[in-house]
Order: sequence, then structure tokens, then C-alpha cells
Amino acid sequence: MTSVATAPTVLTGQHFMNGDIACAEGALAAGCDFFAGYPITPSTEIAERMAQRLPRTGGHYIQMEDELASMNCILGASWAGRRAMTATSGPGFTLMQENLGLAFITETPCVVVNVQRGGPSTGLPTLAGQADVMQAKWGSHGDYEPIAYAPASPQEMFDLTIKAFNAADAYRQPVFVLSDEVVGHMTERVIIPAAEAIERAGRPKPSFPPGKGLIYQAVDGSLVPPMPLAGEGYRIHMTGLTHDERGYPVTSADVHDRLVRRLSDKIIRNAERIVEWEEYLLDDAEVCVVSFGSSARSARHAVNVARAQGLKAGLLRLITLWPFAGAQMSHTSERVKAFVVAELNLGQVATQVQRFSSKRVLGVHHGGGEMLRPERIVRAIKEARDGAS
Amino acid sequence: MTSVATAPTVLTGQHFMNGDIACAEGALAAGCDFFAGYPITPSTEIAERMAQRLPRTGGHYIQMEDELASMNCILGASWAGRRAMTATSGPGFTLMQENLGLAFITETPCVVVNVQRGGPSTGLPTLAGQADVMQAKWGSHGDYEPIAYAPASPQEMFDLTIKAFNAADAYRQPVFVLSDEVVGHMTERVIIPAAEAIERAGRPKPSFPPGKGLIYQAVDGSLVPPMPLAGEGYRIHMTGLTHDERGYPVTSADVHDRLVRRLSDKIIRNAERIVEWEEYLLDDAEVCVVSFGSSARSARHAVNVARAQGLKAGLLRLITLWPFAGAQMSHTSERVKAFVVAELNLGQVATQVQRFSSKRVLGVHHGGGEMLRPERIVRAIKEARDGAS
Amino acid sequence: MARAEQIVEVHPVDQYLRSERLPHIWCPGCGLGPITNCYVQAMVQSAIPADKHVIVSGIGCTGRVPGYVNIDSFHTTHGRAIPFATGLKLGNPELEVTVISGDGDLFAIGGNHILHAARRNIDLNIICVNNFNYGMTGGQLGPTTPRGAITSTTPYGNPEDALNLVHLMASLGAVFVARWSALHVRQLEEAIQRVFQKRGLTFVEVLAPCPIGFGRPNDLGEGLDEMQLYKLECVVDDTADLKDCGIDLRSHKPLILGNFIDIERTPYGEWEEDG
Amino acid sequence: MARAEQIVEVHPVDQYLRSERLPHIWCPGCGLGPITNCYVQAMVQSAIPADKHVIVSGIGCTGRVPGYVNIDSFHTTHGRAIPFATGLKLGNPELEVTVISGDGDLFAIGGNHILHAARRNIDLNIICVNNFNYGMTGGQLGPTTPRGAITSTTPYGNPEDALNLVHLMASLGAVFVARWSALHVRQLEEAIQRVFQKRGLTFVEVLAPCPIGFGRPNDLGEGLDEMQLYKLECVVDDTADLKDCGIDLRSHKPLILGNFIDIERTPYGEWEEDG
Amino acid sequence: MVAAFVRRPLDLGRQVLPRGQVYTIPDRCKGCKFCIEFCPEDVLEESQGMNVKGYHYPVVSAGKEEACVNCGFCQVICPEFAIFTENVGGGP
Amino acid sequence: MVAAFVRRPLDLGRQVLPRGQVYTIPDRCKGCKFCIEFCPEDVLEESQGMNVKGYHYPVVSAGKEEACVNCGFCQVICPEFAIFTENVGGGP
Amino acid sequence: MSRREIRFAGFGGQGIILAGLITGRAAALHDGKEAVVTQSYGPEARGGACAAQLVVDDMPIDYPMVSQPDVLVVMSQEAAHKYVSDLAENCQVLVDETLVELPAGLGWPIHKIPATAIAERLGNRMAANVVMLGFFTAVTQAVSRPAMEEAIRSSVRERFVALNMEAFDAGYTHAGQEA
Amino acid sequence: MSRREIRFAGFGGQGIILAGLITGRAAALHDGKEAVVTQSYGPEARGGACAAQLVVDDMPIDYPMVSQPDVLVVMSQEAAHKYVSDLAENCQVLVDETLVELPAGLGWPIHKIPATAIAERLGNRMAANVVMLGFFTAVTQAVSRPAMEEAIRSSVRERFVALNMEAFDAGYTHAGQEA
Ligand SMILES: Cc1ncc(C[n+]2csc(CCOP(=O)(O)OP(=O)(O)O)c2C)c(N)n1
Ligand SMILES: Cc1ncc(C[n+]2csc(CCOP(=O)(O)OP(=O)(O)O)c2C)c(N)n1
Ligand code: SF4
Ligand code: SF4
Ligand code: SF4
Ligand code: SF4
Ligand code: SF4
Ligand code: SF4
Ligand SMILES: [Mg+2]
Ligand SMILES: [Mg+2]
Repeated sequence: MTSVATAPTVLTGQHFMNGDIACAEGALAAGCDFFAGYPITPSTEIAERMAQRLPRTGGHYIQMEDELASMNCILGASWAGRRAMTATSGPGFTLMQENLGLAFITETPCVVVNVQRGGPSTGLPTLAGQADVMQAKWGSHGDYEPIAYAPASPQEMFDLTIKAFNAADAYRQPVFVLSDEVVGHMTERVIIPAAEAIERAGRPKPSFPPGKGLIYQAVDGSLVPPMPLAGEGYRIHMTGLTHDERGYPVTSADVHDRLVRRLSDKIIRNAERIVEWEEYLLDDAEVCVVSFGSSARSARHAVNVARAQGLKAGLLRLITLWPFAGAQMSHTSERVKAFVVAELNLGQVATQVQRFSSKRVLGVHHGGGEMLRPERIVRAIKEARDGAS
Repeated sequence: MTSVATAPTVLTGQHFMNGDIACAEGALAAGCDFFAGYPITPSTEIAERMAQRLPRTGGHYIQMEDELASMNCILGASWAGRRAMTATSGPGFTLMQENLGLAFITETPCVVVNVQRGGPSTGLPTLAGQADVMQAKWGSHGDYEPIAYAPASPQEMFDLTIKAFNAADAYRQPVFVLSDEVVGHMTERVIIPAAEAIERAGRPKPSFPPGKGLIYQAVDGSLVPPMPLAGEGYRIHMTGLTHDERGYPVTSADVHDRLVRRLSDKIIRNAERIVEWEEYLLDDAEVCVVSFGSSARSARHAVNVARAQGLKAGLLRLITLWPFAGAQMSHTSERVKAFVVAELNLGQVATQVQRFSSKRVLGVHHGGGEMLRPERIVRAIKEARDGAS
Repeated sequence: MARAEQIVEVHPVDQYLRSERLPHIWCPGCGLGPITNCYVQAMVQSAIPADKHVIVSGIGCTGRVPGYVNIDSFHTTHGRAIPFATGLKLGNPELEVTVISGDGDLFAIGGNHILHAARRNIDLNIICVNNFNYGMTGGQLGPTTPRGAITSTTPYGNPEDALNLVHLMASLGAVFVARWSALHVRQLEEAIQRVFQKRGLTFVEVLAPCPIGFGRPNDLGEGLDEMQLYKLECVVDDTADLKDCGIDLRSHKPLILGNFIDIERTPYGEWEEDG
Repeated sequence: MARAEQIVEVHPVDQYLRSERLPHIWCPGCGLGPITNCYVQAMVQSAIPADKHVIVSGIGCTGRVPGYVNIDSFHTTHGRAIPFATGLKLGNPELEVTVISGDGDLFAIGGNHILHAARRNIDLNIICVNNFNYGMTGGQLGPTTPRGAITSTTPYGNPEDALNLVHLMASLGAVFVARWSALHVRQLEEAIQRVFQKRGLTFVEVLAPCPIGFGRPNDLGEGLDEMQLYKLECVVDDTADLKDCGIDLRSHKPLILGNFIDIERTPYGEWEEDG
Repeated sequence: MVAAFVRRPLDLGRQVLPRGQVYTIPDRCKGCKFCIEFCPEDVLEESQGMNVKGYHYPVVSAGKEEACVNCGFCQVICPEFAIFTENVGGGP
Repeated sequence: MVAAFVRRPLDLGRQVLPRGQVYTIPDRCKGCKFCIEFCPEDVLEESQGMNVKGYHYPVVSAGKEEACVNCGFCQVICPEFAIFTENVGGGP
Repeated sequence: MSRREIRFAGFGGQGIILAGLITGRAAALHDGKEAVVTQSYGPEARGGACAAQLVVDDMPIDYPMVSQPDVLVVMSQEAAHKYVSDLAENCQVLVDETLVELPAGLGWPIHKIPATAIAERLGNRMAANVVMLGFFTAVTQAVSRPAMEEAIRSSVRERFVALNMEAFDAGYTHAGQEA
Repeated sequence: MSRREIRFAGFGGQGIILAGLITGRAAALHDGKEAVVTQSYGPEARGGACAAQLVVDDMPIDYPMVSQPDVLVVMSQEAAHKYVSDLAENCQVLVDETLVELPAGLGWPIHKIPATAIAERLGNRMAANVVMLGFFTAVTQAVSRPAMEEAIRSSVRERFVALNMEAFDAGYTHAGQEA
């Protein structure tokens, strides 16, 4: 389809939009010009919006035969120089895992949105879940370090999708927007800034001409090798096999160890720059509620209720889920008596909080299907305050 | 293919076998009569052995078009009453995750063997890794509680494969044999007992006649519903959607929560019965080395070396990786000064040990490609002893 | 005696339905109801006892059929009905296994499985409800959507060519290949009866209105309008050249129906060993 | 002047090879070397600059080809070369994208992608090296293994029928469909030249010896023996009825080769919008 | 070759036509009108009132009380299993 | 229609046949013998000695020093990029 | 005005969600309030129960779910069964009396309008939701009339604006005529 | 006898792995010792470097890898390059001199046998590995001759037993003739 830009890429202004649409608009604002996907509730609106918008903004939309194909397609597009994205939900996210692994080991930037629904399996297609948090870290075989943002509102669907694109290019790897059905389908005011005001970090390009450097060699101690594109003459070799700095496959434990450690380290060592969180009434809190995404809205409501009842509760809302805000947890752990982790799953982030604190960690969990009820969180805050001492 | 039993199912006697072959023989000894798979190094020998043995022992071997198909095929066979199995390695295991989710939510017994190689992605096809441990727990979207055995020798490939089949039937869910290339390709003495001596737990059948009970209702407080088979007249409805006790899809947060909690609880509450581990010289140990699979052999060697050097080290070898031996860790944590976790990945089991201990946890990690060198573990033991106080 | 209608509570096939689950989720005017009805009628009348009939689906509106039929029924994951059904059939060859699923489920995400099941000639009956779109997710482009058609992901017209399902299945060697519509319930019922009797992989495509996902956006109107269109434009030709049997409802070209292929080929599992 | 051979260190196409990686991993007698050689010759001689040529593969022995060719080259995951290549091509239409992969990679695990790429008529050149088995993993059954053949997972003979690749691709609408063998290097080179010039999805099957995985277990001998068999039993017939062009090397029936299909069909992305 | 989408009773030629009694389960009906439109004898029409879901279900038209030939088409075409007929004499 | 798998130089009918010089990179050779068996002029034979990998590589047979017609077949069929020829006069 | 919880309920195809969205948009973009709309639906693409929840507040809204609605708009019998219970004490219940019959004496203020019938009279049954919105605006004053009109204008297709304005007006006016 | 580490190295297709397995089997099943064989190979299906590692001990073996072999059997030049360095002080090095040339003065005891040539003489180049096993048995005494013969018998196909026994014997005998 001949794609001609006839519509503005950035819809500057105030909107009343749902999270899925805001995500699509965030992508466009970030310069996303390639979307390959496969419909799945509750993320379909993202694809539909992209199908409507991309052909009118000079980009390309293609609907693939499945999620495996979608994932690979955006990787190919990324090597062709596109800012590429796909959007899905649990079952599709699972099907993308193998080629997410390819993206991690080949350091191919891309953005993958998972609007979480109730799982496992087909589960509750139309209702919310937050049970893909650990999967986002561990869903593919082997070791790697993902970056995952967890928006809690349509506005954040917009904002964090932009950040996701920038992080993907900066660290040359997939970045996740780990939303959930409530946020994806919730409609609220979204403010889209002027195009100039939108930060777009570029993808680092090799500073050497073709043939004069190693494609997979990180420079300046950054751990992230600059990325040449297909067609530029660099005679790239990309492989999902363990490879050396030339990009060539090598059957060697040493090379493998070096490779996977660099891939991990480029994120771990930059964690401080990547990790984002929000604190609310934490300063004097005895109980720290940890939450994210739609559950964080229940949690904040609960903290307000608790405060009104005289309970010293505060909220640590995770804006990035991965890399995990371990340092923040350790730090907070020194100040509070106990943690309450509120999440729409059977206790995933809770396992991470446990790693970084020896204080009591209470979980407020629900298998999924509806937002966490604030009352339950308030009760847990009480229990945590009383139990902890 | 007309399959006639012309060969013995149980090859009673002493053998010099590699782990893959032992695994296949363990499956046959456990009564496995259905294998669907797709070749992948370093698990292919399992498929090849099954292809050779099943048609001669009254079973069925089919090679599918990919791992997604393989996984579904064994689920269908399981509902037809077969003891069904597949075997794969990292990339294939990842592709199986979506339909493993289906198996968990529909409570379909089956055994999935993952002979781990170096990852992520295609990685190091011919060399060992142990980096799919967390994936085995979290690889599919949504919450569920897997059972995973980690054999450390060909003999255990045989023994634990049998246990895997029994656990799959007892708990009505997939059970993993999480091996690695070293163990799969290592050849050692394997003793196969007499057929009568092999424990074969049966799959609980409904005690009620068709139409007189609910298919998905657990009885006797066991949390595991007995399993009718296709063709028996129970008019089964099986769905990957959230379902009630009749097996019917229900779009309800309450039903969902109840379902996923029961699915989790049937494992968590039986964890004591399922979890297996081995202790070696732990009684007076100051440093507890935690390890599993091939790495546990390096670890045991290292503990011996350490002891010879006067270091009070012991080994806690995980025989089951999931459910995680949290109680054992907490318990051990009270006795030792520090943990050393030795694994062929960048620190996966280590994150679990951290959850259950506030003692120092040192990791001896390697990205994969060769067995952990015992020297490194010995050094870590020293460091742990010196650092811990 | 004047015989106006009598109002009752039970339908004669209710015992073969999970009637406590009615009304089903399908929209008014959807073609899935008549098709389910045909399957149930054929199943009830077949020589095979209901206990040996099994129905398997993937995910989609069509994927919900097994949930309403009161026999052993398996609603698997999106695209994976066929390998699951393969396991059932090979695991217990006594079962009469029918797969019913949508065009997207069987030919988009599940395309590889139908290809290989046909190649192997697994003894399965496959009924594909072709409504030219992904109904369940709200009317997106699918592999059967004709070029130029409007869907929620092709707002400017579909830039892809559609698969011609009967042609593809015939070239893959399916032993029985037919196409009917949700209006042709008698012929459909008969075709289903025939596939129960055949050994090997059989394939029945059923054209069905999805007014929500496809009919309305493409000015084909409601379910009833599309059924009227079938009445007007369907032509039965069992000997048609399948290459030329692609379908575009909007084109007002004849829609070719028929029992096109009926051949013998030894099913998987019944070859004699060579070795 | 007597002209015996001269011993040198560099081959004329070395600059288009990642020659520092030679010798490659392929077994003696494998067909992959000559095929790589043909691709490189065709690529070098094509009107398109080497910088715009891209080669993409999945996993397998064939999947290693891109690793030896000194152009932009992508070795993806098993079965996924085509969607990756689709992204590359749509992302930058200037690229001349060739997919080269094995019969298992493209038609077993990757079958769904080739089906849909052909339906969409993505502008890709697909070269499928058919060695009738999974070479890389040690000679297992694949979708092209003929019935009755011995592989490491069909020790008693393969109970499945093989896919007829050229027939399938033709019925999916590929705009160019050819079959040659690793011996027919001249014709293969020419066919590759032609696909560089065609727009839309083209398909070239290349029969190739895999003595380890297929030749030896099926008494076809070493690579050289299989090449001799090609020499004796191949028949070129561009107009053959592709339905009848299945291949079983053990049968000693003629192996039909040729440039079978060469049609025009607008490639994906070049339709004018309808809406 | 236009499709004979409605199977006329085989015995149409005989003297005695079969007669059918129409039964409905109105609350199951979703008002698609398939039964009404495709009844070969035009036996049915939309109800005046609505069922619980707000749909008009089929009723036998005035004057058509004897018209049903029990061809069963309405029964098989009904998506909701909301209508069927029974032979009440006349034919076989 | 048996395949003409070897393309004879187009100018076979002319007076002056092209002549080729054979070049080899022996250590690349894996001894498949494709070049030897399919050379239309039977120019090549196996070496006596082995290369580093233990394979016998091609050498020009005694008495065949002038026989190569530079058809290039050995060059394209060689899996290892271990042999090629160059025109050394005679033909174009 | 502090937090006000509003639920629109009916079946798919009635434009229930759209009614919620228009109201939310009116509040958020034209009345300068905080507003959030959430929706719930089952697997049904059409015909099934569906509801839109709207919370309007002067302060930022954390928890967007409706626990006990202050306003309930009911447009199907099924919705009535499901939602007319456990309401806030002074919950205003608005019903489309064309489609819904409520038992007497429920204890909440009930406001009836034959919205579907009115829409049919205006020539398009599909406009019943906007008839209801007019009624809703007049009865509840949860949003201003100009904001609502503006929101409708920017939410429906050009060629339907006139019809919808008429529908809105009919509903709004009906409020004055309520028995 | 305590832990003894043995490495067989050559290229794929030579039967290197099989040689290791036969030896391990002889030790584990017929000599009543503990034995474990591990193997390493690259992506190559054939022709690439390959090696079998064998550890034999009287005690159960934890770490199965060979760190510093006590016996090294070399059957290709590439293997020689790769492995003839960093050996245990008294490591016995056995080479197939048909294929491998070692520089002089390496400092380890070198035992040479033209295994491939002998096998070719016996009519099958593929039997070079068993020729080497005969030589290995005689030179290293790591396993007993009867155990080895038994292991060979149960590891090769019926019709090749005679050939292999001959090969074994030729290798074994050659040890006596070593220079
Ligand atoms: C892995 C996965 N991807 C996507 C979906 C979402 N999904 C559900 S049904 C469906 C398509 C249904 O189309 P079709 O098979 O034609 O059935 P119909 O609803 O039209 O009957 C999709 C894309 C899913 N459930 N799982
Ligand atoms: C997901 C996944 N499954 C399985 C494998 C193992 N595997 C690698 S290559 C291959 C088959 C190769 O066969 P083919 O494509 O015909 O290539 P050939 O080696 O014959 O050239 C398989 C099964 C893999 N790498 N990834
Ligand atoms: S969306 Fe389409 S296919 Fe699904 S129930 Fe409605 S009409 Fe039928
Ligand atoms: S295994 Fe077969 S395909 Fe692979 S390199 Fe060897 S001969 Fe070639
Ligand atoms: S049985 Fe036939 S004639 Fe009678 S009402 Fe039904 S469709 Fe009409
Ligand atoms: S066919 Fe069934 S659902 Fe449709 S109008 Fe008639 S009775 Fe109602
Ligand atoms: S160029 Fe032709 S004639 Fe000369 S050696 Fe090679 S194959 Fe023979
Ligand atoms: S074709 Fe190449 S590899 Fe084969 S023998 Fe000749 S030179 Fe050697
Ligand atoms: Mg469909
Ligand atoms: Mg192959």
C-alpha cells in the first residue's frame, strides 16, 4: 500500500482517550513507523488504531498470520531502520517469547506492548490480570534483562510508550509496555504535547565506515554496540547463535559467558538510569504498599483511606517493573516496618520484594478479573502495621 | 502404523547409557505410550529412542511439524488416556509455553523434558546451560505452579522421569524433567529394576458414573479433580478459558480467582510430598552450597575439595526445582553462615534462595557452555566463610 | 383445529446440547447457530454413538461451538485444535473426532497444522466456518478477507489476497472437500454425515454471515441480508475447477458450492511398515 | 607450457564470502556448498549492488549459508526467516531480500509463514534446499521425507506422505516456481538471476545430497553417489504437471526439474488503496 | 444450477401432504428472522410483543395454521434452537 | 529431455577452443570429488597426498595439462571454494 | 462536587459504552472536571450484557471503579436484574421504560423515559442512548448541557449529528414532563 | 586405582565417541569400576573436531570432566593442535601416526600406532578406532582386555564383530612391537 503522510503524527492537544489508543498515539509520537501484529483482546484497539493511523502518517501496518510472525517481522523492520512495535496480550506474549529471545541476543530494538488479561491460557480474555510480570522477565529460555514499563493511566500509556521506544534504541533491545486491561480500556484525559516537546532519543549508529569496525563491539565502555542497518554496506551478520564481536557464531563457553554477561550488564549497570518509581506519602510511613499499573490506583486509594483512619501508610508505585527496583526496596525496607504488595496475581512482585527486604511482606493478591478492591489493601495495611513490630 | 508389542517395555538390567536414552527408558518403564515431538539438540536422542522403542512396545510415536503441535498433541493423547510425553530443549520449550498454559488450566497430565542448552535464543545448541529454571516456573502468562525435577545423572534421568509421570497423573498437570546437556549426553551406568519394582501411580478416575458429578470438582479435599477420558461418556467440556466446576467458561473474577488458587494450592499444599532434595555434609556446615543437575556434580566435587582444605562446606542438592524447596532453605539458613549457589546461569536459583534467607547468598554463575569448574565453587566457599560472620 | 405455534421449554435436541448454557453468545444473525444445529443433527443421526463423538475447536466465535454440544468437547488454544485432535485420535482411534473452528483459527495462526494434518492424512473431520474475518476479536482482517474489503484493521481496504480454502485443501490431498453455506443446512448436514463415514482428513468449508465483523462494514447488511445473498448467488457445482472458486461476497459473482472432492487415500497410522 | 594446477590461497569470490570462516561446517559431499556457490555467483553478477542484497535464513545446515556470504545476512530462529525477511523488505523496499533455508525450516516449523507470504505475494526470493531430512539435528524425518524412507526417527520407515513443494507453492500463487538440483549449478544460477529480477514471491527448490542424514540410511551412498543419481535421473520439463512432481530418490523414477511457473501478480504493498 | 437450499419433502407428489405443528421457545429467540424468511410455505411472521431480551420471535401467521408442511427447515436453520416442528398427520 | 547439467561453452563449434588454467586451494578441499567426477573433460584426479584435514584434493591428471576448456563447472560445483579456473587464451 | 459514581447498563449494540464515553468526555474536556470511564463486557461481541462506569470528581481519581453508583442508567431488563440492588441510598435510577420494567417500591428515586420508543419515533432506534443522555443531563445535572452537546458533536459521525442533537433534546425535554 | 582421566580426540566420523563409550562400558559394566563418558562437539554433523572424555575411578565420580588427562588418544592433526598441551605430567599420549605428526621432544611419553593404515589394511578404514582401542588397552591397562572385548562385542553390529575383533587384536599386538 503506498503510504503517504496526510495526517499529523503527533495529535497535540487534550483528548479523552482509552489507554490502548493513547499507547498507539504515544508510539506514533515517538516516531514508530512500523507495526506488525495479530489481534487479541484487550490490546486489539492498539492494532486498529495503528492500522488507521500508520498508512496516513508515512508508516507501515501489517497484520501477520500469528504472533510468532509479528515478532519476527518487527525485528526485520528494525534492522531495516524502522522504529517497530507490536502489541498483544498474554497468549500472544507467550508466543512471542522465542523471538524475543532472538531480539535480546541479537540486540534488536523494538517495543512490545502486553495489555494483560486474566491467565493462564485463554483465561479471561476481556478482564484484567497482572500475572505476566515474571513472564516478562523469564518467559524465554536463557538469561537476559528486559526493561518493562507499567503504565497506570492512559496518560502514562502515552508517555511510557515514548520512553519505551527511546530505551529500546538506547539499549538496543526489546522494551515492554506491560499494561493491563483496566488501563488499556480505561478512558481518561490524555494530554499530548507539541511534537517538538517530545523527546526522541536516536539509535546509536556506528562511528566507523563499513568494514572498519566490529559490528557487535560495544564502544566507549557503554556495553551497547552501535547499530548498523541493512543496506548500508556494513555486511552485517546477525545470528541467534552465540556470537563474537564480529557477529559470527562461535561454539565456546567463554564467548557465550562474555556475551550473556554483557547483555545483562548493559541493563544492570544502567539500572539507576532506567528504573522509575513514584513515592506517595512514604516519608513517615510504617507500612509501604508496593504496587503498579491499575492495582496502584487501588493502592493509592487505599493509602488515602488508611491515612484517613490514622494508619501511616505510603505507596511505592513501580513505573518500571524491570529492571526491578531492588535498591529502592532495600532502601525503603530500612524505613518501614512492613510491606504490602498489591497486585492482580498470586504474588509475583511480592517474590521480588522478599529478595530485598527481611521485613514482613504481605501480599494482597487476586487471580484476576477485576481491579483489586481498596478495602482489602486497607485491611492488609492494618494487619501489616499490627503484625510488624 | 500398526503397533505391536514385540519388545519388552522395561529393559531390566545394567546398562551403560547416556542420560537421554535413560530418560526414554524411564518413560517407557513408567508406562509412557505416546510421544509427540520435534527434534532439537541436545534432546533429540530421546525422540529417536522413543521412535525406535514405542512402535515395538505397543505405543505411538509421532513427529509433529513443530513444538506447538507436539505440545498440543500430547494433551489430546492424554485426554484419550495415554501417558504422554514430549522432549525438547530451550527454543522448543519456549514454543511449548502457550500450550503448557492450556495444560495447567485444563489440568491435563503430561511430561515435558527440557534438556537445557546455552541460551537465550539458538545460543549454544550443543553445549550445556541451566538457564531455563525460572522459565519453567514463569514461562507462560498467568499464575500456575509447576513441578520440575532436575536429574544429575543418567540414573536419575531414568528414576525421575518415572516420578514425573506419577506426579503428572497424581496432580493432573504437566511435570517437567529439567535436565541439561551434560546430563543428557553423559554416559554412565544405569540400573533398570524389574518391571514389578517400578512404581506406577495411576491417574485418579471419577468415582461417579457419567452425568452424576462435576468434571472439574475436586473431591475429598484433595484439590485434584479425578479425570474422565474422552469416549467414556462423561460429556467432558474442556476449555482454556476460566471455567467453573462443570468445566464451563465463566467470565467472572470470583470463579477465576477460585480456579487459579486451587490450581496453585494443589501443588503448594502438597509441596512437602513433592519436594525432594539431597543433603551432603550439611550437618556441621558453615557454608551451604545449593546446586542441582550437572552443576551439583561440580558442587559436590567442590565440597569434597573444600572439606579436604578444612572448610566446613556442605551441599544441598535440589532434586526438585519446583515447587521450590523454600522450607529447606529457611531451615538451613538458620544453621549456616552463608549460601553459595552454583548454577550454569547468571543467578536464577540464587534469587529464590534470597527469598528464604537473610544470610549472604553468593552466586557461582556461568552463562553456559561448560560445566561449572569446581575451583570456582571452592573459592566461593572460602569467600562465603570469610565474608560471613 | 387451528394449529398456531405452541410454546414449549425444551427442544428435541436439547439433550445433545448443553442447554443450560443457552442462549449462546453469538450475535443475532450469526451463521454459527445453524451450523451448530447441522452438526448436532448429523451427529445424532450418525451410526456412531454420541459417546464416541468428540468435537474440538480453537479460539474464536466458532471456537465456542464445542461448548454448546453435549458430547466430549475440547476448546483448546487459538490455532491448535488440529494437533490436539490428532493426539486424541491417535490416542484412541475409536473416537470420531471433528474439528470445528474459524477461518482465522484454522488458516491464520493454525495454518501450519492443517497443512501437515492434511499431508499426513490424519483421520479428522475439519469444519471451517468462514466468515471472512476474525469475529471474536471484533472484525479484523483474516486470511479469507477478500482484497479491498473493509475491516477494523483495514480501514482503507484490505491489501492482501484471500486464501481459497477449498483449493488449498484439495491440493494438500484432503480426501473430501466441500463448501456449503449457513443457509444450505440440508446439504451441510449431509456433508457432515459423509465425513463421519470417511477415513482420512476431510474438509468442509461453511460460508457464514458475521454481520458485526464483516457484513456491516462491507455494506452486506445484517445476517439475514447475507443469507439472502447466499440464496441468490450460490451455485452448486461439484465439479468446479477449485482454482477459480475464490470468494468475494461483495463481487456478486456466483458463489460456488458443492462436494468437490471425494477420494481415497490411506489415512495416517494405517500404512504397513516398510522396514 | 604444461598447465598443471596452480596452488593459490584466494578464490575469486572470496571478497563475497566471509572467507575467514572457511572451511564451513558442512560435511564432505553435502549439497550446500555448490548452492552457496551459485547464489554468490548470481549475486555478484546481478545488476543490484551487493550492499543491497540481503540474505536471511532460519536454523539448520542450510540456515548456515548466510554466515558465509559477505553481505548483510541474518540467521534468525528456526522457521522464522520469512516473517523476519518480510519486515526487512517492507521496512526498506530497496533491499533485494533472499531467504535461503532448509525444507524442514521452511515447511515444517515455518510452514505457516511461507503459506501466508505467498498468499500476500511479499517480494521475497525463497530458496529452499531440500535434502529430504533435518540435516542439522542428525537426520530425522521431515515433511519432505518420502514415505517408507529410513531416518533416525523413522527406523521402521516413514509412515507419512511427503509434501510436493513446487506443487504447493504454485497453488499458493508464487509468481516463479522452479526446481533444480545441487548438480544443476548453471541452471540454478540462472534461476537465481531470474528471481532477482522478478517482483513478488518466488520459490526455487534445490535438491541436495545430505549423505549423513538421508543418503546413507537410505542406501543412496555418499554425496557423490547422489549427485550421480541426479545426473542420471533428472529430467527437465518446464511444463510438467506439478501435481505429479513428487520426489522419491529411492524410487528411480524421473526427477522432474525446471522453471515451472513464471507469472505476474502484483506484489504486496503495491496495490492501490480501495478505500 | 441454483441451489435447492430448502429440501422439499420427498413425497410432495403424493396425495396427502404432511402437516406440521410449530413449537417455539420464545425466550431463546434472538429475532434473526431466518425461520420466517426461509420457510418455504411462509408460515411464520414476527410476534407483536417482545421476549425477555427484547426480540420479536416467530409466530404462525394468521390464516397459516394449516400451512406448515413439516419440512423442518426452520428447525435446522434456527441459530438458537428456539423453534421446531412435529408431524401431526397428513403425511408420513 | 535429459538435463544438460554441464553448460558446454557456447562456442564449442568454433575453431579455437578456450583454454583454462586450474587453480586450487588444497587445504580447503574436503575430498567430495564433485570437481573430478563432473569435469566434462576429465581434467582432474585425486591427489596422492592428503591435505591438513586428511583429504585427497584434485590435481590435473597427467597428460591433461592442456585439456581444461575453462567451462567453470568445477569452480561452481565446488562446495568449498577450493578450485577455480581462468581463461588462458584460445577461446574468448 | 465530590466523587460521583455513574453506571450505564444495557446490552451490546445499544451504544451504552458510547453514552458513558460521551458523558466522560463532557466532564473531562468541557466541564473541566476529572472523569474516568471503565467498561465491562463478556465474551459476546453483541447482544450480551454490557455496562459503562463513569466516575466524575473535582479531584484526580485513583480508583475508577463504581462500587455504589450515585446514578444508574438502565437500558435492558437483564441490566435491571443485575444492577438494581445494592445502590447508594439516594441513587438516581434512570430507566428506558420501552425495554425495562421495574417492580414497584424499590426505594430509590426512579426516573423513567421511553428512550427507545422516542428514538424509534425520531427514525433511529440506535439513538436511544442519546435520548437517554439528554434525560440524564436534565435529571442528574452531573454534566452541563453545553458540555454534553459539545461532547456528542465530537463523538458521532458528521452525518448523524443532527439526529443526535434532536435525540438529546427530546430526552432533555422529557425530563420536564416526567410524571 | 584412583581417578584416571582419559581423552579420545579426532574428527567426526572416526568413531571417536564410540571408542570412548566402549572403554567406559568395559570399565563400568565388565571391570566393575565407576566410569563416565562425556563428549564435546561443535555444530558440525561430521568432519569437525570431536572428543570423548572418560573418567574411570573406583569411587563414584562427581565431576565428569577431564581437566588434565592421564591418557590422551589423538587421531587427527587438529586434535593434536588442540589438546597436546597442558597435560598431566605423566600423561600417556597415544597417536594415530597415519594422520598425526607430532613435533619431537614434547616431554610426554608418546605411543604411536598407524591405526588408520592398519584398519585400511584390514579392509575398513572405519575400524581405526578399534585398532586404537587395542593399542590403548595394551599400553594403558586402564581397562582389562576381556572387559574391552566384551564391550566391543556388545557395541558394534553383529556383522562387524569379527572385523572389530581383528582390529582390536592388531592394535593390541602392535603395542608389543612399539619402537
Ligand atoms: C494466541 C492468540 N492470539 C490471538 C488471540 C485472539 N483471538 C481470539 S479468536 C481470534 C480470531 C478468531 O477468528 P476466527 O478463527 O475466524 O473465528 P471467528 O471468531 O471469526 O469465528 C483471535 C485473533 C488468541 N485468543 N490467542
Ligand atoms: C524451535 C526449534 N526447534 C528445533 C530446533 C532444532 N533444529 C535445528 S535445525 C532443525 C531442522 C533442520 O532441517 P532443515 O530445515 O531441513 O535444514 P537442514 O539442516 O536439513 O539443511 C531443527 C529441528 C531449533 N533450533 N529450534
Ligand atoms: S461477531 Fe460475528 S461470528 Fe461472532 S457471534 Fe457475532 S456475528 Fe457471529
Ligand atoms: S548433515 Fe547433511 S545437510 Fe548438514 S552439512 Fe552434513 S550433509 Fe550437509
Ligand atoms: S417446518 Fe418448514 S413449513 Fe413448517 S414452519 Fe418450519 S420451515 Fe415452514
Ligand atoms: S430462526 Fe430462531 S432465533 Fe431466528 S427468528 Fe426464528 S426462532 Fe428466532
Ligand atoms: S573448468 Fe571445466 S574443463 Fe576445466 S577443469 Fe574445470 S570442469 Fe574441467
Ligand atoms: S569439488 Fe572442491 S571440495 Fe570437492 S574434491 Fe573438488 S576441490 Fe575438493
Ligand atoms: Mg472468522
Ligand atoms: Mg533439510
